Amino acid sequence: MSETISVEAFRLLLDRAGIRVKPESFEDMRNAYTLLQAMRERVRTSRGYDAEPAHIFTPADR
Amino acid sequence: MTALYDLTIAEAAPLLKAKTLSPVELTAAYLSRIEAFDGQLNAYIRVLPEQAMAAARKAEAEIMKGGYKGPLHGVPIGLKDIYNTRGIPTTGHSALYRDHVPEEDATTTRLLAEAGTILLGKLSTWEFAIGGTSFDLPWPPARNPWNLAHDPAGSSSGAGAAIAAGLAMGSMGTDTGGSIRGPAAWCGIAGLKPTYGLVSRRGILPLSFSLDHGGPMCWTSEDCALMMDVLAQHDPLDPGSADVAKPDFRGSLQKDVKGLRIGVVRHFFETDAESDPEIKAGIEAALTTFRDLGCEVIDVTLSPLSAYGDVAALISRSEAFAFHEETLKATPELYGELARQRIMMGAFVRACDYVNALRERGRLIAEIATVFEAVDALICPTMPGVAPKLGELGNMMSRSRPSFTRVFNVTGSPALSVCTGFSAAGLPLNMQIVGRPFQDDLVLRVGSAFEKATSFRDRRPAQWAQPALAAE
Amino acid sequence: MTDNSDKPLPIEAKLAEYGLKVGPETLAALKGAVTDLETAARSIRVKRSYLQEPAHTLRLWTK
Amino acid sequence: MSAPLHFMTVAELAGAIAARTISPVELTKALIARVAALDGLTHAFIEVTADLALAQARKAEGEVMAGISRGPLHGVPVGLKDIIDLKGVRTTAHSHQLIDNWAKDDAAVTRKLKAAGAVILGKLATHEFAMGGPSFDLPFPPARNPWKLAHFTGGSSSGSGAAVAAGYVPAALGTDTGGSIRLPAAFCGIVGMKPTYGLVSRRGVLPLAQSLDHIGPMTWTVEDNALLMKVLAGHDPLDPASADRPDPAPEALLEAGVKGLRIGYVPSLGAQAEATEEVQSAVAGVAATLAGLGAVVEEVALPPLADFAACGLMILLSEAFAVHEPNIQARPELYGEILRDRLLLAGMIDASDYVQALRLRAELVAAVAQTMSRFDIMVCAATATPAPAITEVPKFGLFTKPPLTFPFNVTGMPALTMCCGFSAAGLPLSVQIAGHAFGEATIYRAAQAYEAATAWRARRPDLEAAGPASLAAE
Repeated sequence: MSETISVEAFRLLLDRAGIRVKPESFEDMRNAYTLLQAMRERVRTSRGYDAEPAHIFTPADR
Repeated sequence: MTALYDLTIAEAAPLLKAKTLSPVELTAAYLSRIEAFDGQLNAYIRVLPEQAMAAARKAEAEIMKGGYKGPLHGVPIGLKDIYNTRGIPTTGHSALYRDHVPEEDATTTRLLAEAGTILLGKLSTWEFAIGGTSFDLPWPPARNPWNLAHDPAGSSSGAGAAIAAGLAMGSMGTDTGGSIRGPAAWCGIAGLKPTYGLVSRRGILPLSFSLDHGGPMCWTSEDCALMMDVLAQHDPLDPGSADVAKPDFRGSLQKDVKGLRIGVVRHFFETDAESDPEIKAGIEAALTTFRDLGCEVIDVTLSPLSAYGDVAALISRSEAFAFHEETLKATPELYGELARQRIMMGAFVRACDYVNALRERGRLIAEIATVFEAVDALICPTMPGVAPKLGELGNMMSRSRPSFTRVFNVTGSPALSVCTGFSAAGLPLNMQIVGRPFQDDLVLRVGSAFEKATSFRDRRPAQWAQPALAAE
Repeated sequence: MTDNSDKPLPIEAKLAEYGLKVGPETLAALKGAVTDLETAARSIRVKRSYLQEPAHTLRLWTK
Repeated sequence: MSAPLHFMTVAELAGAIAARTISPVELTKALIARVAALDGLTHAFIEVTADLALAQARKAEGEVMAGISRGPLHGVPVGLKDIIDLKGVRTTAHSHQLIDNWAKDDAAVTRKLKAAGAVILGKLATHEFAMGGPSFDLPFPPARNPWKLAHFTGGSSSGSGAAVAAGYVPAALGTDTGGSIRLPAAFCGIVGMKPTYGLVSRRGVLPLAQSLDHIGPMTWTVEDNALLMKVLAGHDPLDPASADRPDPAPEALLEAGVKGLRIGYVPSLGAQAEATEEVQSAVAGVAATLAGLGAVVEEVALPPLADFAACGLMILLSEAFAVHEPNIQARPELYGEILRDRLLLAGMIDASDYVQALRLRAELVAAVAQTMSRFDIMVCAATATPAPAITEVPKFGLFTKPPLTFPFNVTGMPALTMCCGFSAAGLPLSVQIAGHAFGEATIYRAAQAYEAATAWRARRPDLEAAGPASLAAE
């Protein structure tokens, strides 16, 4: 499980995403980000090159 | 007499069928040409002489016994080295995959083998089909047969070079943003990016799953059609494969183009992206040819090129990064500089931008479908200019250089590049013919009619003409 | 709340987050290209109908 | 006739209306009056469309009297979650953002209900944009659980769950992206079905996350649910996800019984989803009952809930953020705090996370299909606990306590939740039954057999007795 992200690093990420949060939400969201990070780790498991996503592009049919 | 390597598949097939041309003789001729010329061209990463000769002998025996399988039986071909070949290394032109030996053929590899083709070898590419013309890889980049100092375009660079130089009769490329059509354009051949889902991608190293296509590259559109008759097969193992009725490609070529409505996307090459006057002149001449053939030519409007470019960039970078993230982290040194840079871009796309790109893609697909209510095919250039000098392409694909080819990876439409003549410097000119989804047969029919109405298919790169004749 | 998507990305921070190691040459090239990609992203970040769906959907059936 | 008018089921009403013993107009008036009298306690409705409903009821009544029959929904009042368009009425999504969003057209499902002769009684409370709730800083209060007013209804089709349980309407439509039909159905003790992805058109319904969004019916009984599904299912070429499939005949196997039915019983979805003992024994009771009726029940495991949750949440947040980004940049103050904070977090997900989640999704779909190949249906808990107090729902609960319903949004398989008992405190406990893609009929088959074999449908919340005092007492 990831550690809670530092205040500075979280601010940097928010900036990068173009997001400003209300001061009273900042701590809530910083903690939630840690949970998001854990989920991120979970979806990044090792898989072969040809493992495809569940959605496939379909052009309009004839 | 026409030299063996000047024969198209369509010309060779009746001779092979009639047993007047031996697959063994044909294969040997190609192998000796590869031996003689490929040191300069670098079209092949790996030549398979023994295997090819064995396959040729088998094909010959089958044909002699009356087991002729069809127009590809005994035809020597090459595969871009991202098509899996069982027991034969499939490198992606990368040090990372130098020792990658697949246990299974790609579906298309298998289909072509079953149709009786002879695999001459594996063709060079940009690293993992993304890297660009690079000199820091285990194998050198392919060169343009029309002028060795020039770029053959990529990423199916070896496939384009080999066909133009007569080092294979047919070949397979892949196309995520133009990688079949670009090399076809600069090497002066015919290359089809089929409708998304018509040709299986199973067993081809992925670059960007929702934009990746496999397709044929040959000297003529007619030859591409012969290949497509074998390649267009529903494949349950490819999640993107479409289960649609298969067109009769060869039969479709017999039909007339008279009365077809051809839309010219003039703003693409007159306002959206600066194009070479010679390319534009080639297009205008081609439109005259189409009018002479009885087609109606109309100007049409699509979204500006940059709209497609933005969507394609965001989608392809995101998807490519997902495939390569793990190895890029573990062994970055095994990638060449260009591939590393291009793949890493994917780390900088936000999820919502990717989703928005998919939403924009939906809009662009709906838009082109509307345009196709009024026309049967679209025309625009494949590339805005002729082949530049090798290494002059620049590092990164850039917003300032919009692409005519990516448009149709975004929409999934079938798109064919054909040769529209030659520049003053003797380099091939190009155009793209685009159709409705799953009307690849119509696209090839238009391309073939154009090639037959013009004489550009009679000209081969001159410098390769002499030596191999000695073998005949 | 302001739109600060015009701000340059902290590229190094993002690379570090992914554990990606790059040389100076790559980093320099990335900086230009990331700006390009950002512009691309911004250009499609337009107001759309709520109902405008992505081009991919989940398919559980075959025709 | 045992049940009072407002507690009659769709099937009972259909019979009585067809027999002309109940008038659609009288029925509609009675339900409108009931909502007026009691919904101050439950807040299930955002808007009662009384005039429109009465007009529809009169039309239906005229048709019935003229001998025209439109089937079992003819003259039957239903409610719509307020993200589903009803022409000429506001679709607010329970949000200040859309407070003046007048629907120009009916959603595809609304049109189908109208064509079947149903009377649309009004628009029902939801979580803001089907995601942010329960919230107290929105234009309308959150719905409350008719079984215990201080408790959560579950979300996001909260008004739909409350309205059916409270006897305001015999049926309502909900939408389900992570469990939003099945959770309120479970907490409110009713039947809710999330159909197969692509079975019911989503055109004209506000999206939350397009690749996970489903629309489905919420009813008091299994039979009623199948009757509605029959009307809702069908191909719509204008919904890109809509499946072009033959009629799934959801009602076809209702009376088939479960003899020989192969049931995979999933006692646990992993550590993150540990159910209370009350829930566990209730769900085990369902498996035992079905086995007693002749089904072949075998214990089976699924991939951990945490995998489904990570995958589903990455996708949900990414797609939702793409939809809301322009507004969240331009006028964030018009969102409630819960939705705003949940959405903003989504702005930090990278494209590659999303693509990786889609690849994980393909793996999970394949893994569950592999397990399901041995079974006709699967049975597991619908929720880990009965409804919590409405003030105790955490803002980021999706991360810490992912819903047990999420796996079937990820796989797109149909899944139903229904009441299987009551907690010591008198709150409903619920089971979840999932089936093969387009196997709705088989789910209804098992659910109907269970419902018929048990007496849970005899118990109803007693709102008249509750009164405002009960709110204060909790």
